Amino acid sequence: MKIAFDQSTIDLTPNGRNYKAVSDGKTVDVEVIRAENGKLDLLIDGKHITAYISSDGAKRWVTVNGQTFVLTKSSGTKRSGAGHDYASELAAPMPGQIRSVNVSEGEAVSKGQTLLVLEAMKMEIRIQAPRDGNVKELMVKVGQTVEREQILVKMEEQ
Amino acid sequence: MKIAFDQSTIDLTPNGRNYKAVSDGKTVDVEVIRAENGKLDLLIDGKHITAYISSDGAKRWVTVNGQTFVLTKSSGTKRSGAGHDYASELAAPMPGQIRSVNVSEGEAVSKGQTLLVLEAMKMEIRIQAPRDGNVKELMVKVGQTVEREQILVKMEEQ
Amino acid sequence: MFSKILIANRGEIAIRIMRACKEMGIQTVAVYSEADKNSLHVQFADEAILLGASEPKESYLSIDKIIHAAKQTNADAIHPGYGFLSENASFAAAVASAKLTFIGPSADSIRAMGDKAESKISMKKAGVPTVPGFEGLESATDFKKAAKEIGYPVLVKAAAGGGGKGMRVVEKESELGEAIESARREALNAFGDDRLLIEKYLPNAHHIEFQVLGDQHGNLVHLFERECSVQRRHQKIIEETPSPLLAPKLRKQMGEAAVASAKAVGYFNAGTVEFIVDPDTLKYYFLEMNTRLQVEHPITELVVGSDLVQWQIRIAAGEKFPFAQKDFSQRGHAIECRIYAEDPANGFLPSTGKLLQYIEPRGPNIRVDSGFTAGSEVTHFYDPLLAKLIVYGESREVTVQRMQAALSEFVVHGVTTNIDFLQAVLRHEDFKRGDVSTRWVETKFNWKPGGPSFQILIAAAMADMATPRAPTRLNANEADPYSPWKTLSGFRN
Amino acid sequence: MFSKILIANRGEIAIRIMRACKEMGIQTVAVYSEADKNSLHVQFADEAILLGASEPKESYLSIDKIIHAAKQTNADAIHPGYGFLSENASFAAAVASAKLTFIGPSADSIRAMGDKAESKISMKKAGVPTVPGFEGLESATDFKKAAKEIGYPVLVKAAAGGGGKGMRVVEKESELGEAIESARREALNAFGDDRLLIEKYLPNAHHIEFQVLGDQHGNLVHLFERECSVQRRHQKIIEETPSPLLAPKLRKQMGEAAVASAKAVGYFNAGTVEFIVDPDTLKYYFLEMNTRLQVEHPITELVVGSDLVQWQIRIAAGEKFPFAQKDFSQRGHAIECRIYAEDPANGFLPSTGKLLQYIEPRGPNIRVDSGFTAGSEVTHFYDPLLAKLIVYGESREVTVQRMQAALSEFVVHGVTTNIDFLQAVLRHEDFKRGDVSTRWVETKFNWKPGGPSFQILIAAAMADMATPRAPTRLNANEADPYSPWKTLSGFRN
Repeated sequence: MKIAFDQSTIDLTPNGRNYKAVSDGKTVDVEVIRAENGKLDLLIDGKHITAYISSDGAKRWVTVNGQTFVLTKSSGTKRSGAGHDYASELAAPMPGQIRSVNVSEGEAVSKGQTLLVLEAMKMEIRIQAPRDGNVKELMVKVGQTVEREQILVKMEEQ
Repeated sequence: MKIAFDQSTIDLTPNGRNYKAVSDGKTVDVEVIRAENGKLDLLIDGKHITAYISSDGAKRWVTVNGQTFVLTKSSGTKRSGAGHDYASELAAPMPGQIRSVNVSEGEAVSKGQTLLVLEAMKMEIRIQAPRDGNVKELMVKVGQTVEREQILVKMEEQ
Repeated sequence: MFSKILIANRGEIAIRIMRACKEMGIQTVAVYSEADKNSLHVQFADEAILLGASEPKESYLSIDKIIHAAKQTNADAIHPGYGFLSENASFAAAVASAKLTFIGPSADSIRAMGDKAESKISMKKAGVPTVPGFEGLESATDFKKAAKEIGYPVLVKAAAGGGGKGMRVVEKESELGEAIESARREALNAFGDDRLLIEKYLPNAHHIEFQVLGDQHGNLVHLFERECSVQRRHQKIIEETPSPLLAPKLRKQMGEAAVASAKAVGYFNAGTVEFIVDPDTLKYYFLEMNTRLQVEHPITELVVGSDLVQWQIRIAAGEKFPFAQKDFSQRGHAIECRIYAEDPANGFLPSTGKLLQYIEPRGPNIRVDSGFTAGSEVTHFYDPLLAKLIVYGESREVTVQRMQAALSEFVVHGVTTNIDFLQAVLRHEDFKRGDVSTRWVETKFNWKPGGPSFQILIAAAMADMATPRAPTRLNANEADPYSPWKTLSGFRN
Repeated sequence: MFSKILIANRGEIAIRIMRACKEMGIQTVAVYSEADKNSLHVQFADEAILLGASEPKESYLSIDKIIHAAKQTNADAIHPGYGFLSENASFAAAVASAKLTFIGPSADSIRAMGDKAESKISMKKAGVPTVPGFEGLESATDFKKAAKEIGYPVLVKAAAGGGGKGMRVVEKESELGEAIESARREALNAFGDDRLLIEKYLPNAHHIEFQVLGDQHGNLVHLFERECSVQRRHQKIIEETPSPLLAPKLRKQMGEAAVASAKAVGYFNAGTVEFIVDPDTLKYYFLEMNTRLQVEHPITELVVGSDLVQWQIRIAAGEKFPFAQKDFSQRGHAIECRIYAEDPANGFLPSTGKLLQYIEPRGPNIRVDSGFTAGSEVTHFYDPLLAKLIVYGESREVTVQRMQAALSEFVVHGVTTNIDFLQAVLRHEDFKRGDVSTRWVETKFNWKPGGPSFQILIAAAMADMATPRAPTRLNANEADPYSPWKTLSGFRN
């Protein structure tokens, strides 16, 4: 059974009481030695690891050895996420209120330039251009309250 | 609705969002302000208490203000328990092995006299006569392994 | 002694204060906003009063509502915690007018120190060294002239400020205009006061502060320093004591300067005198005084062995110190890491959501001050501080190791945290050498999160092998009728 | 330094030791019996090896199996914890023969102190005061004669003893025969050695012990005393430091005597020299030396600021002390309460079962060393110690208050515990005055549990109003598909 997370894919095959896991050309043997709600004790090639896992929709929160990752499970088709570097749409990173809009539609902007300022948790968060380009569309105005992930600005290449 | 625990009875009547509780001639108003698994926040006549509760069969473990009680809920008829002071049968307080039997059947014994010795958790536990009387029946012998609550000795009045 | 105290705060500090009250046999009253109705500080108190809507203005910043709640519950004192109204002189005065005791300094002391401009002037008078700079400027031209005289980089900061808000480092003249404008706006919004001051920015400076403690009978002691140079966005994230930078002689000098600063404003209560120290010249400059309990007070408690919150309460009740400066000494080492719901890979943006899992480290010499538990909501209304992880050890080396072990046991799912980031800081050679300035995170520490390991992928995939459906919520502390783990029961041993 | 340590123990102490290892970057190996396969110490370790059946003889007392497990996992040292094989000289010797390091003293030191009769003789030689009595008696007649000479009450105890096992107080001659017989039986069973010694029983004595610490280079220091007079069945239940009984001069004398005792047997590692002290004459007598880590070591750690387990490991690795006696001092006060699964209302009989709820207190200056969690089974195979609750405070008064607050937050359902009993002890005037001897619980403290209050009844009844069926198990940490609380959701706010 193939399972895809973000950029990675892992193939898991039951093998008696254990599993065979293959990813990126590497193969290991996995044994579940203990399973509780949200916690797995595994032997991976005989080495004991404890993993904490939570699911929230397609998101998987996983902690192993104090390192936490959030993986998004792909269900067949790939949906383009609200990525930070490559999106042509800039979304609100958190709920808040638009404090200022510093550019106008059609304006050419350079990488790092502040496009607008969002106020959230009493802080000013500058929404900056991820790269050189043009402001295609401004989706919000000053004073407007925005939700998390709400699109603020659309950009296009120069 | 009347609910009986051990020696006490409490009468609980729904009253809007709250309850009216009556016990031993006293009446109070009870409001549930928060209920989680195993934990209740109540306002009793307006006073906030937090109660931790666990159920195990008819047993209710209840902790309020750091005081813990185990109550047994009676379901209509009263079952005589393995009481410590009034029983004519003496039961093993925990699993273990009989180390010695110090009396014989028919023997007259006095209150506090050691009837037999049980070994459990590497300790010697002396099973003593709860009051003056006669040994009616010895149910175990030296070396025997016994379960918790298993009857060890039956006594009768002199 | 008081019989009932209202705690005008939320989160970990409200619980910290309530614990002290409980130990002293004092009843507690919590206040809360709509967003906090299920939060731990409400559950922990003997009584709880709803103040109003989730916006701080409608709840934790409402002087009238808080005093009303205290009157309504017959509290005889109010503890403000930190943040919110803790350094608001009008609040202290209003509490006194209502015939309640404010657990803090006098309104006059707060006023004298609350204004960064005024306080700088009075410190100069008291002979305490201050950072070169100007107060009371108005026009953009004046600021420009002042900045030129001081020499770039300069720091623009709110006269009424604190907590890094309304503060901007300006590297060159072309940035000054926008910086002043935005700092003014932030200051006005956060403090209702847009006055700014400007001073020399020392890019390699260490932030070192001294804890002071004064009673109402004129006794003032200091409880040594805290090194708070690991900062992001001008906010502390790791604090430790003793400071790796201070030798005994400098420590003594700065301690005496801290006491002099507090004495100059007739201070009583716990307070913190902040200095910046140039690591090259070992010169120190008064920065500001915080006239309240400090977030990072626990590291002082561990190294000095005192309970600062209990002493705040005793001081407010009029108790006289049974000790003097010579009775205090530093023993061992302590470090605090602030666990924030924020994304260090993305400009430290706050992260909000419901905590799906929340497991704190435990063990000897580990202290966690927190106000959250699994199932708690982290909202955008308040500071994203989840918990303070504080450890003690015999030496700095042992303490750093213990902190690393403790961080690796901290599990938070549902919001992004800075735990991985903190681990990386502790592993860094600069930190190990104690060679970190306040700009180190921004200028030298080039952290990027790694990708998921094979182990992580396996664990994520195993969760899915064991669950035929994608549960909408998988929570260790929530009863789940269709727990995916049940299908794994054959493996339990 | 070692790279991997096997911990030959279970429960809280195994986890305590593993934490120290983890902080020092040392891998850990747990060993366990059938009964412990799901216990926390197994989950906490990097590796875990099943020893055998639940009876200690088949698992934690099996020298061969433990050494085999260490070899199999390439461990280079073994930490014995306390109890089990920790004071077994043959085990220490076997570990050394297997070319592994025993984290403890030499087998010779263990042997010299393990025999209560022999050690008493060598202490007399070293000039350390001992309790008047006789060693090496055999016949009932000899014991009778000795007891008469000493004067009743007398104490009969196992020469190989410890932990209150094989120990009997005898008030009058008619009880002597049965006491000797039963103590012999218990001693033979627990230690495989039925030799007894007899000595004067001091009914009002305080039990005060000194922590010592020695390296392998001849350095020996003491870390002051622990007062352990609150006992039941000759076992400690509350310990504190400093002792309310000791003035500085007596403390110094006893500390020196403790160091002399340890020196007499060439001691290295952490160890405890136990004394009994007559509160009327303030005379002290050597009782025995425990050649291992003590259950109550945490209170010393808090007041002295040292990590005893880390030092045990460093000593075993050959490190030399960087400190001397003058570097240690006592600061503040610490108390430990042992939380036992036992019924104080019923002769302190151990209580077994599954933990339905298990909530530990948390907060500043509160430390809980435990090996249990909700869902854990408490079996009859091992000592019923659930956890150690340890608190620190600036003064004895503050510490007692803090302990009372902490005890009131400890929730254990599923087994009966001594928590209510401990609370009653702390509330008692005798305890508050520090006026408690080792027989106080049995002779003066007449505790009876109260009946359930109206509040308790209401809470129990509310649980039932909310649940239409009687669930067989209601556990905060177990997913329950038919959770009775769901029907209450209308009340959640």
